[in-house]
Amino acid sequence: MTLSVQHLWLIPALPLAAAAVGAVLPRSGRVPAASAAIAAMGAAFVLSCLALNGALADPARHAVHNFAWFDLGHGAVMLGWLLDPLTAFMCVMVTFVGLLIFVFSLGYMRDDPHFARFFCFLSLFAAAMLGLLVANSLLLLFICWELVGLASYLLIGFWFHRPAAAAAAKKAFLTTRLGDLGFLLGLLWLYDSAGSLLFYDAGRGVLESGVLAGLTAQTVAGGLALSTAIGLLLFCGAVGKSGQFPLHVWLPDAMEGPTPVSALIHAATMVAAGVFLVARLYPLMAADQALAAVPVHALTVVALIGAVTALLGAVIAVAQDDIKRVLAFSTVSQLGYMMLALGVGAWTAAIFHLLTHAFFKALLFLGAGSVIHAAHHEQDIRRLGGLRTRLPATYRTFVIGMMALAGVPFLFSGFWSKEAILHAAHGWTVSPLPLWAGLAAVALTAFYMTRLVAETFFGSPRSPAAAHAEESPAVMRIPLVLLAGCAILLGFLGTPAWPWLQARLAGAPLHGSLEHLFEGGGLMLLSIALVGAGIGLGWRFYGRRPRASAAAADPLAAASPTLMAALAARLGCDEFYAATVGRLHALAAAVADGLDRWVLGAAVSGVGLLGQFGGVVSRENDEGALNGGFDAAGAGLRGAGRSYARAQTGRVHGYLRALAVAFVVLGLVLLAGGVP
Amino acid sequence: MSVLLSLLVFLPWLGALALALAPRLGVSASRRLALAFSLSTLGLGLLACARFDPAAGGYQLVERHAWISALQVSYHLGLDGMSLLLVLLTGLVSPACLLASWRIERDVRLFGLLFLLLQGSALGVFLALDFFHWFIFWEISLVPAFFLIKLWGGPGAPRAAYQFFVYTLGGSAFMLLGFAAIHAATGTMDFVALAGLGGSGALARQLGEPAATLVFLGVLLGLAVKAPLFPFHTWLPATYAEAPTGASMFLTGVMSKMGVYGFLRILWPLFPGHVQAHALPLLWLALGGVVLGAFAALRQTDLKRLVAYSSVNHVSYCLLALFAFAAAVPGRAYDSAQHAAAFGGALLQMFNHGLSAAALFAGVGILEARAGGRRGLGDFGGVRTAAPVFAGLCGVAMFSSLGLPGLNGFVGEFLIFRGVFGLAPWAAAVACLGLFATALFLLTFWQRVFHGPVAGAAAGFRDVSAVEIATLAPLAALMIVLGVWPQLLLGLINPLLLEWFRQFAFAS
Amino acid sequence: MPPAPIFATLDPDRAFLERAPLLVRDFVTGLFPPSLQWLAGNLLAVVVIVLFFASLFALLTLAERKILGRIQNRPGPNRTGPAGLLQPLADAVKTLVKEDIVPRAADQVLHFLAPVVLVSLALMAFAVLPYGRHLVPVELDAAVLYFFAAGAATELAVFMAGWASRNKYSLLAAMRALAQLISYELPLLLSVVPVVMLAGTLSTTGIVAAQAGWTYGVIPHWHVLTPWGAAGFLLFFVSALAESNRSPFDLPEAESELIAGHLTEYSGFKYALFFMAEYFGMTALCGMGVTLFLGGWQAPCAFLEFIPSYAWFFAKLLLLLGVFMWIRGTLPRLRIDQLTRFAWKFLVPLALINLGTAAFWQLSAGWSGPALQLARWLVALALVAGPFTLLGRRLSAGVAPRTYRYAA
Amino acid sequence: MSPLHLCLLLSTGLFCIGLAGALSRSNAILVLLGIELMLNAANLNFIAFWRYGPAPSAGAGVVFVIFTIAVAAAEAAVGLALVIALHRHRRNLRLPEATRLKG
Amino acid sequence: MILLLALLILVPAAAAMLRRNLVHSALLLVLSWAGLAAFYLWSGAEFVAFAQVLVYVGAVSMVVLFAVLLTRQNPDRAAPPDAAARLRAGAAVLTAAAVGAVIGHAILATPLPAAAGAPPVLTVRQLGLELMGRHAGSLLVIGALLTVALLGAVVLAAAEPGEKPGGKP
Repeated sequence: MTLSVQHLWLIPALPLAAAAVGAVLPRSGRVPAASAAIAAMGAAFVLSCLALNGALADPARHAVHNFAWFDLGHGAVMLGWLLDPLTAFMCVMVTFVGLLIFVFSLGYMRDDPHFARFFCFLSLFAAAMLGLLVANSLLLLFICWELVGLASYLLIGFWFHRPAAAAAAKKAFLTTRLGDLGFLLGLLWLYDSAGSLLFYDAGRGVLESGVLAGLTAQTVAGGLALSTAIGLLLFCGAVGKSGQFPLHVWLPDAMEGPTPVSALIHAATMVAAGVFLVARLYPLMAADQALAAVPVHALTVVALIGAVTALLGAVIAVAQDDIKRVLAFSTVSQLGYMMLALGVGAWTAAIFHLLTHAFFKALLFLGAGSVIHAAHHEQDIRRLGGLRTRLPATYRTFVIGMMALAGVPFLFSGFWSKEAILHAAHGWTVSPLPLWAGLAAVALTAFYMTRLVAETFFGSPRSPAAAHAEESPAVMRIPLVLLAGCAILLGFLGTPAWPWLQARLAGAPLHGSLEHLFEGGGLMLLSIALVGAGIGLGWRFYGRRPRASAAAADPLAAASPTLMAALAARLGCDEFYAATVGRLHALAAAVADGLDRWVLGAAVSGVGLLGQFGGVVSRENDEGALNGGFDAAGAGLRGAGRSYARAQTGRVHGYLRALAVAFVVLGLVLLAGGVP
Repeated sequence: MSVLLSLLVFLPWLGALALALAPRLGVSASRRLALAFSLSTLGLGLLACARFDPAAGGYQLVERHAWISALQVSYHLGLDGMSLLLVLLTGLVSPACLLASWRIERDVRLFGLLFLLLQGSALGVFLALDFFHWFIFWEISLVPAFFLIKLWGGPGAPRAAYQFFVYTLGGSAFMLLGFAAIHAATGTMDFVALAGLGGSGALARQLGEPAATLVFLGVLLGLAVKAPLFPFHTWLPATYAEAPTGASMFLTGVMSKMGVYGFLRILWPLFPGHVQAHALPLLWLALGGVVLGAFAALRQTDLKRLVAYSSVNHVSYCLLALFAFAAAVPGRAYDSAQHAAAFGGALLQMFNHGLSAAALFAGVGILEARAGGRRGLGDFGGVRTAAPVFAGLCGVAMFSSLGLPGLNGFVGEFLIFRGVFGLAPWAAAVACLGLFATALFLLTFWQRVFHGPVAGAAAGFRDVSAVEIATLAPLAALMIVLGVWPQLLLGLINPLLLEWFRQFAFAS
Repeated sequence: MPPAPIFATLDPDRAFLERAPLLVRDFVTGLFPPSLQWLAGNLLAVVVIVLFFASLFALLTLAERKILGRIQNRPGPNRTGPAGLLQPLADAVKTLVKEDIVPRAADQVLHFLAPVVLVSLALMAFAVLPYGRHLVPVELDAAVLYFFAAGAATELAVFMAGWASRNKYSLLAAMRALAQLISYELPLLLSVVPVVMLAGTLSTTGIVAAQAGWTYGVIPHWHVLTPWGAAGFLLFFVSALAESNRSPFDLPEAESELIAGHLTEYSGFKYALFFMAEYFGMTALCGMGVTLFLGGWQAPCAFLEFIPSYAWFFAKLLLLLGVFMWIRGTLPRLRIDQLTRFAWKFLVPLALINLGTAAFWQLSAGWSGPALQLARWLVALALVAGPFTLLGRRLSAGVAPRTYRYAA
Repeated sequence: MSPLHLCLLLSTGLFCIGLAGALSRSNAILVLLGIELMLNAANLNFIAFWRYGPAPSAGAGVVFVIFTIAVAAAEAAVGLALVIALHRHRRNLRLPEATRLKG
Repeated sequence: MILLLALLILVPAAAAMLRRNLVHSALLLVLSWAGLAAFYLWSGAEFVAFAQVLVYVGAVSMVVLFAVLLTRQNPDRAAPPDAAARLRAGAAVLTAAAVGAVIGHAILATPLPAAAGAPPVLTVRQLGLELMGRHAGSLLVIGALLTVALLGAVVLAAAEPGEKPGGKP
């Protein structure tokens, strides 16, 4: 039984419907909202499995269903669905992990008054994420990309009454949006150059050779191939979304959201969307590989960014005290791994790691959630401790997750996926940096995860909250167990001996044999040694002599306070951004506002003043030059009038007499003058 | 010959007359009467929509009667896709404005009267096809707007109203002069006839240089002030901020469209050559509006001013598309998908901005009313806790304004960017800055007002009343519908775009 | 002064009687040297007029008493002479021999001058009346004006009489009399103006000439037989009644009002002079009325022309005087407020309206054909009759019983 | 000494009498009457010139006199009304004491 | 004849100006006006003469007399002429004499047509035509003036509301 591509839209539509249901339900509609969300997710999981089933029938095929969104009278804007193994695997992962996290949330969010809204948002996220996965159009992908951003924003800010949560939500949205601007520009450029945004469209899609050839043939400024430029711009989006350096700053802050959210969005799925994007666009990104004369290949940048991020995240994670932040930086680091893998050309390894990481990181986050839930929302590992006995189930699953993440050999999925990446990095000829960064990150990951486990679960409780912690309910434990199982088992889908997953993803035939199991054994040994060293060091510093009280100094900090302080401050990235980008924006705002207020406003006022001045000049002219004469005459007249007024006695006789006398005088003058 | 368009224009005026003739009408009855007449535009607009044949192109439902034969002025009304779009927008926004003004208690009858006058004159502007009465409508619209601002506005309203009035009137004066020159040269003021002349270049020839350029600049100035085009927007923040909510909504939702409409209906068809020749500086100005408008908004602490600047920013997108169209690299065919996207996006953006800005102003108005006149960014906090439904409706408007995909704002902006990128890539790149700043200030607004602990005026904040839901919900619903199904509007304007390309073919 | 025509060119065809007065005049003036003939002619006229009207006055007093007596169902004077015919003579003797009492405080000169001025001015009015064909003592171009100027001057005499008597009742009565005279002079003059307007002349002979001719030989063209003329005549007649202090407008000298008014302090011959002046004025006004409205000396029918023109004049004059007396015997006296109200609120507006009617009459003079003539008549009639009835109704509504302040 | 001279002298005499009266008498009525006399003197002049002047038949002199008489009548009416008003306010008619416009 | 008329005019006028009794003055003036009318008549201006009588003798004199009586003061209270009055009288006579001298000198010094021609003939008809023709406008103005004067006089003389009518205390 399979799901045809025409009906692929059902996968995102089901959670969307659940979200709509949740949106219109009143606050009291907890049960219907949650059941709708879980039912939709379960149905979507089933459909995803069916789709996977269909996709695996012919892994090399990109089944598409395209349709016009709207028509401009001049060509329509097309959208479409795409079904290939990448989509299908991702869908299965998202729906499965999502389903488990939904179930976990039932317990975790039980006491929250906005329970219904939570499931509404989660469903919305799931819908957007699944839409992103099934999109056969970069535009649709972008739309869903933004919608997952919205969902992320809403969920990070779920406890919006907490200023930190509100700020973190805003930061997340804006930071990712910064990357999205690059995405948008790249999208526009691609649209403009290719005339379409469909990935696969019977030869006209942007990921198909015909169009790619055209894109690589053009060069833009700096000698870059057009495809490189577009690819890098699109990669900006991935950088933002996947928390890659330098836009990784939002991800740790995003931990302000509820822990299931962190697990689903900021560990398992959404942050992996960047990786998925690059994987999806891999033909485009890799199109310039054949070109020798270009200054830089797109994938090189991807690999370097990934390497830097992997290392950076691991380093910073060492000094974090918040259980979720440690995991968040670990996520950053692991996403860097994936990018690194993509960059070095092992996109199947990247997806392999993406899938395994999704499970074990979700496990870890849910475990952390369980801890937090049990410890009355105490997240500081310095104030936890001794939970091993109080939370046995959580402890066991958490340790499995930790081992998978740390890459404990052979049994845990993280080992295999990580090994695949390191193997690919080793084979990369452009630069050794990814390999070294990867290896360093391996050791650091093992170290900080050991630290985390030791601080949280060993020793004795260092706060009342930790002392009174109780094991979470079954609804939370079962997902943990299931995820733990997956965290172990999933690794065997992609061992070098039987790289079924990679083959299915690449659509290539499966060449499995046990000889391949220890291919590049030296590197594997080195990596195993590094893991062991990391765990050992971690145990030495934190496990052997557990911290006595919350206030006790960190052993590493005691050894190197400056370094640890810098790391704890995340190497000052936020401060740096605040001082540069933030300041720049404030400056731009001030300039714009000032321009408006003082320059343009002044210009307008100036025109007004000019008018007034003209009026004044005209008036002064009137008063001074014209009226002056009149005024003087008027003053004279007034004076004359005043003196004349003295003659105005009001006596009629006087007037009459004056008249007569004047007449006589006039007559005499006339007579004397001889006027006839 | 149908009288539908005349009815459209004059029914609101009839309503105003009815209100004027009923001095004893009570407050509630006045409101209802005004709303009923205001809704007539929506009803008639939908009727016109039904009678409108999108495929036919050209002006439809034309009414033409000889009027002043000495000046060869005729009463000429007509409807094309753009007019229809704006008529529908007016029909949607106007009742919302009246609903948002429901809480006004003082001189309700006069308010309704003035508002209906304003609405009618705006409709007249959108439907008139002869400059003579087009300009009459254009100028008349100032008068009720002036009084609405002055009488019901905030403490700075008189000054703002005067500034608004004088500024726009000053701009229009140049336009009037320009049209006087055009009339002197051609003997007609009919848009259709003039567009024919303009399209063939005969208009510029008949005017001669430099008269043609001067006329072009005069008309441009008149439209630029109204739209507003950066840097002629300085009247706008103060005016929008001081105006009563309903008036702000109408000003930004409909009246700012009058300017853009003028660009498309007058400036482009009449002076294609000049628009092209001056496209680059104009493009820069539009960019200035996009970027500086957004950044200036970032700096505002008065919510209304903030929304006002966002309006500058958004209207500038429309202008950006128009000028990018003109500034396109020569030699490119004038009917490419990019051109279609730019124009289609501009038209869509007009509509979308009308909805979202009106809704934002309505939201701010509700905030202001609840807070007893305070509307500072710092006067609120945690409103979402107190009023989740209100927050949700405002959130839709905000994210629409922000250009979130799935809401209507995105479609217009995407098309504009699509077109602009194809025609002037660097402009699109610069405009992205504005896009980011828009997100920045809107989210800041959202965070400061709606998130965080309940603080300031949010304490005791009532959630939306039924009237307020009636104001906001239709707008929000439309935002979602149009975000998912833009074809609803694009279907009306597509033939128009093709027709314009034919008209502007001369310019290439 | 322009010399009067001495040798009137007489139509030899005329009957002797018609020519007789002129022949007599020519005979008498012929006795004088030519250089003095104009003087003699004028003197003759003066003498004749004075004598004639003095005797007419005597007769009138008698006639009035007789008529009033008859009206009041009593015989009237019937002792002196046959049927009382010598009564006027007896009265004259009585007044002449009666003591002339002059109040000591009176202004002697003015007290004396008042009756003299009055009588002389009253007599002067007779100078311009056309008594018959060619029988006009002084042919003046502005005769009508002269007549009314002389009439207006009589007011002065009334004032003099009242003031010179140094009697407060006299003075008050004089003032009231003056108010009455001035009030009624306005409608009097205004009622004359249409005649002047239509005749196109101020000359009395001209006005009479304008009324010459007959329609079908029996209907004279007198002004009184036109709508405006009838109205004008009515106004003129009523005003004339008031002007001559005749009942019902005889307040100034009524015993029941303010003693005997301005005549209180007069007795004897001076009183007789006042009495005479009153009759002269009455007669002169009647003569003017005849002249203006009743065709003057024109015969009413063409076939009656054989009767001399002066006979017609005097017949009409006597008829009018008879009506005066009849009215005196019939109508009660008006109150002073009714009097003035009647003048200002009824007569003056009507006179003005009548002026308009006359103007219409003059403008429609060119209308020809019976239909148009009929229309002209109807319009003019409506113009006159409408306001007459309306104003009359209003006036009679306004004359409500007076509320007395002191009487019960 | 032509008749015109005589007439004019007569007019002068009348005028001077009027003037002297108007100037000397304190009673407002008499002042008015003096002025009337002066007006009459002017009228006399008009008639004299009309009668003996160079263009006697024009009739302008007479018309003028008629107008003057009308004006004089109006003046008398208004003037005497003023006198009555004055008397009502001041209880006397002595002009030298009536120096104020306000009652 | 003219001297006779001059006598008739001037003597009453002078007497009127000299009399202390206002009524006498008024009546004397009436006489003077009548003399003037006679002069007009003698000059051939019939219409003017009668108008003069009608207006002055008939109307103005009446108004004057009414005014005199309405404003009558107790004759006993009339103060005897004081020094100021005498001074004023002297100045008045002097002024009038000066004016008369100037005018008289001017008249006598002016050569005027000596011969008196036949009196001009001006019938009332001609006068009317003249008035309604060339001077119709002036006639209208005069009419308006008279109307206004009438109203003005009524307004001025009318007792103010609340005031006791008449001037008597």
